[in-house]
Amino acid sequence: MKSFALITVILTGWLLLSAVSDFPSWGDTESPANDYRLSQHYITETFPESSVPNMVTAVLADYRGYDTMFETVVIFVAGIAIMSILRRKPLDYLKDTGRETRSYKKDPDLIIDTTCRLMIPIIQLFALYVVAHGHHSPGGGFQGGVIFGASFILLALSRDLQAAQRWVPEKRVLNLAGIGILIYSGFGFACMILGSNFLDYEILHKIMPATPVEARSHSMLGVEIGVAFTCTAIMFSIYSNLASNGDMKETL
Amino acid sequence: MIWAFDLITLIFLVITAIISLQTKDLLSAAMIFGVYSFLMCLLWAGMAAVDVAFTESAVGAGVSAVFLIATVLRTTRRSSD
Amino acid sequence: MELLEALSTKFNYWIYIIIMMIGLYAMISKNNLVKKLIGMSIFQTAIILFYVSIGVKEGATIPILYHDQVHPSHGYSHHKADTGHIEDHHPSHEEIVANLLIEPDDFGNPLPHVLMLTAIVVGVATLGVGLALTQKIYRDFGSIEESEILESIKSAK
Amino acid sequence: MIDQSPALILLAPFLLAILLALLGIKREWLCFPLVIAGLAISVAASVVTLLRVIDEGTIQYFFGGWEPPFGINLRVDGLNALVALAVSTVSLLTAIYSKRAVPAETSDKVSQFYTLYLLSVTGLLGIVLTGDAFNLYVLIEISALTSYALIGMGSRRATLAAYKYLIMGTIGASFYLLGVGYLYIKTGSLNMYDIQEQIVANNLHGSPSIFVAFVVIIVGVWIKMAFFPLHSWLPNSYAYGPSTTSALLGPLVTKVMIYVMIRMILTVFGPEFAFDQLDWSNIIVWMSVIAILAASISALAQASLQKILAFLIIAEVGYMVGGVWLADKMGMIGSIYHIIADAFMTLCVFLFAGIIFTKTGRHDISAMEGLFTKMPLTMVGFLVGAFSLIGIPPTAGFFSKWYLIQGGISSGHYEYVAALLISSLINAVIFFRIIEIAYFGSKPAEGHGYHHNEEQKDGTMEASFSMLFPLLITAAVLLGIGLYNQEVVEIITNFVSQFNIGAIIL
Repeated sequence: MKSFALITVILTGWLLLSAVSDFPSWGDTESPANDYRLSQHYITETFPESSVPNMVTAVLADYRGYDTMFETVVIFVAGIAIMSILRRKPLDYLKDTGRETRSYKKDPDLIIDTTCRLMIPIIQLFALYVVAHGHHSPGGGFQGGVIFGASFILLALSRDLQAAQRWVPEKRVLNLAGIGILIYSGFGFACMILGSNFLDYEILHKIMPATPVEARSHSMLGVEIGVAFTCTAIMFSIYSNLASNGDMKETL
Repeated sequence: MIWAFDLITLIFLVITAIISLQTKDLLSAAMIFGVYSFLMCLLWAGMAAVDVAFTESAVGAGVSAVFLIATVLRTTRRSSD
Repeated sequence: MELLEALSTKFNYWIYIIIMMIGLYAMISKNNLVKKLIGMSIFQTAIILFYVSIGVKEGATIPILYHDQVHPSHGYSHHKADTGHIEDHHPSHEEIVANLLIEPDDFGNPLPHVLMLTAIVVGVATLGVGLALTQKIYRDFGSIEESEILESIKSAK
Repeated sequence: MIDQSPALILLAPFLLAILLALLGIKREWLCFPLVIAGLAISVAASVVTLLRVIDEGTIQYFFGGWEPPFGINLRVDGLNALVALAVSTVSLLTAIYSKRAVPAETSDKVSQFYTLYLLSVTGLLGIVLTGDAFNLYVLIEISALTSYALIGMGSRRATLAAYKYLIMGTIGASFYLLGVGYLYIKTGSLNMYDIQEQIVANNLHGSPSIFVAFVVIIVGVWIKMAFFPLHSWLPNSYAYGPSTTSALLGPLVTKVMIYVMIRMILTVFGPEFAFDQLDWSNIIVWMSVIAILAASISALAQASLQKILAFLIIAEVGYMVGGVWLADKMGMIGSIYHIIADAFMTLCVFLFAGIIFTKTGRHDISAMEGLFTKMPLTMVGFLVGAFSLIGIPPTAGFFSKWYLIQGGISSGHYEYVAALLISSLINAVIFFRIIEIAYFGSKPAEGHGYHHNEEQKDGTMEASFSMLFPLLITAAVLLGIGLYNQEVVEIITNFVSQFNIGAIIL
């Protein structure tokens, strides 16, 4: 196996390297990728067309919004996939409404507990800032969602899984993730119902108090919030499934 | 971007990649993989790809490493290669 | 020094491909299931690195417009304040656009960044599913070494 | 609303998947109607789109209202429209079959199973319809991630198979991504048609980057479609996963990947580059000959029905890869026709295998003793599928092989023709062995015991309507596209004749 792998890797590497001399030199502003009208358009026309200064956010949520919708779906699929592969107990917890009576609480360490108490609200505030300010600075729904999810992971690490699940109960996770995608595709379907193409936000100025250009910018914010919902929920769900080996009882 | 900084980071990247794949203890492999992701994130920040670097620092160095550690602690730390 | 300069324009690609191949080798040859997944992540991040470097421009900044470019109102209001008129003039979008001057070479190419955000997400999703499968395999077979699992399947027959 | 038809093909299952995830957990009875509704809208939209394509020619749909290359578009021509219709129909039929099978096999996870099922179909339809090279990668990953989970929900062995599939599938998809990167660095574009225009305009056909991009993309797609030396992930994945999973993925994943290969060759790189400039036809046709023979012989050696079918899929992949690389118009038409025919014939036999498994709980061939008397209607459906795989007229399988053989003869690749005939012979041996057991095999003795709850008063144990109905519809479709092969081939010919295939040889 090892020698076979080595031969494959050397062949592939040689093949890939054979084209390097053909590449434009590193950082060349005249290279096809940087000089082509596609990249030029994204740099110069983004602000006039959508009034968003961060080009990455604009391209992500508007020009290639269809891609980003499926990026969110990838996250969602991963969450459901991991739940369906690993989850042990039948999902009857969704049917009974009684509170969880089991307790697996470990003794909280004073230093860790206090630090996390201080840190978690700040992390969450920062996550919200990242989501809301994604138009003007690096960030956006995905990054903010991951950071928000990470704050719950930190809670679960510092206390135990139950403590975190009081904030994000398992039954709410899937709903939250689904609602996130529904928000995203809702913007798309709203455009369709108003008579335009899927995700063509411009038409939404009919139902928004905004000019067509502003409608694009506002819809992007809405879409990013949807992405953030899904990411928060799924990141925590993946962690809780992996850390408890699928039974949601004990954490690490 | 300063090429010397670039080169040093890249060399460290190769080293961390090899160490993380060669070490027998999976927990340290996961930790070194976090270091690898963080170096990657530095490199991207240097290439003016701030959004990508931001994502990688949250996802690669943060969440991915936590997932790996969770799995290692739930299975076994021992690895034959 | 010039030789070094010439070399520095291409050496990046060489190292990217070396990292890719390290990851690919681990994916094919490693026996441990977690190690394979680490190799997979290394392979994918190396591809992402390759893409991001396509969009690099020498001397360009991050692909976000400068604050002064999109909020020229600050400049105006200072002038007005000097002359005694306190006027809260926010220029409309059309006015800003009319005065906007963007030199494409000043900003990095945003497209590879967008693509790679998606690729990072796909990478973490695949890693998560792979780890979940690994845990399930460990639960079923009691091992995460491929050779031991195959042996236990053979002996079960 | 007519304008929106291409987008609705994949947005309908997508929206209903999300609704199902939200509503279906507490209300399990809601899952099945939602799945059927989503896929039925998808089939209707595909029919409308196909009719529009026949009427108006190529249709474009711009997401976000941005014209390519700035935005992402769907670009539907004769090839897409046909494959999309086949994909949505196959998934609808499998969904009907799954009504009984899914609650039985994945009892506590029905809503998750169906959510993943619909998203998998969304991914496959997206691959077929999209006109953007990077978007294709994202959708490949969606359909792949859902497949890993759908397979991993099966037995103990299925988890390991899913892991292996994950590693191989990720290598394949990453290769594809790398290839797109090599294209992007030279052309600066991501839209498939725009890449082609840029390659031609800048005269990049001789560039090593384009060559590497071509090799890497094709190898990546070969891994995903289980072309012979790279097939190791497929047999176990389809044999050990839940039966609905194999009935969905078995017919669709490999065919959609062959579609991607054809799309890459014809649209992105151009047949002049792929066939004339590279001139690899001989090597790849020989590789496909080896693939066909090796896979057929492996199928002969298997005892479990699911494994036989899995190896037959690999052999069929060899047919189509070979047919494409014949570099001949007839071969290309045969390959495209075979994508559609093969989707339905594989579905037919996988549905049969699923029915046998739910009825007897066994996978091996001996489970089929005396089935002709016990399940006559099921066997009729199976016979049509088996005849089609063997290539007996008037089923679709005969006509697709007919075109492939014509292509092989006119391009002078007689080894390919011989491989096709030998493989048909092996298929005949395999299926007549099954038919023999089912027809002449000993009458089920009373002591067997695994079925007596099922047996009805008149001694038959016919499958339930929800399982039998899709099987018989599939059989009817096979006969239909066989009898109306002229009409189907006309659409394909209109598509293929845009391209300059096989000009050098003539």
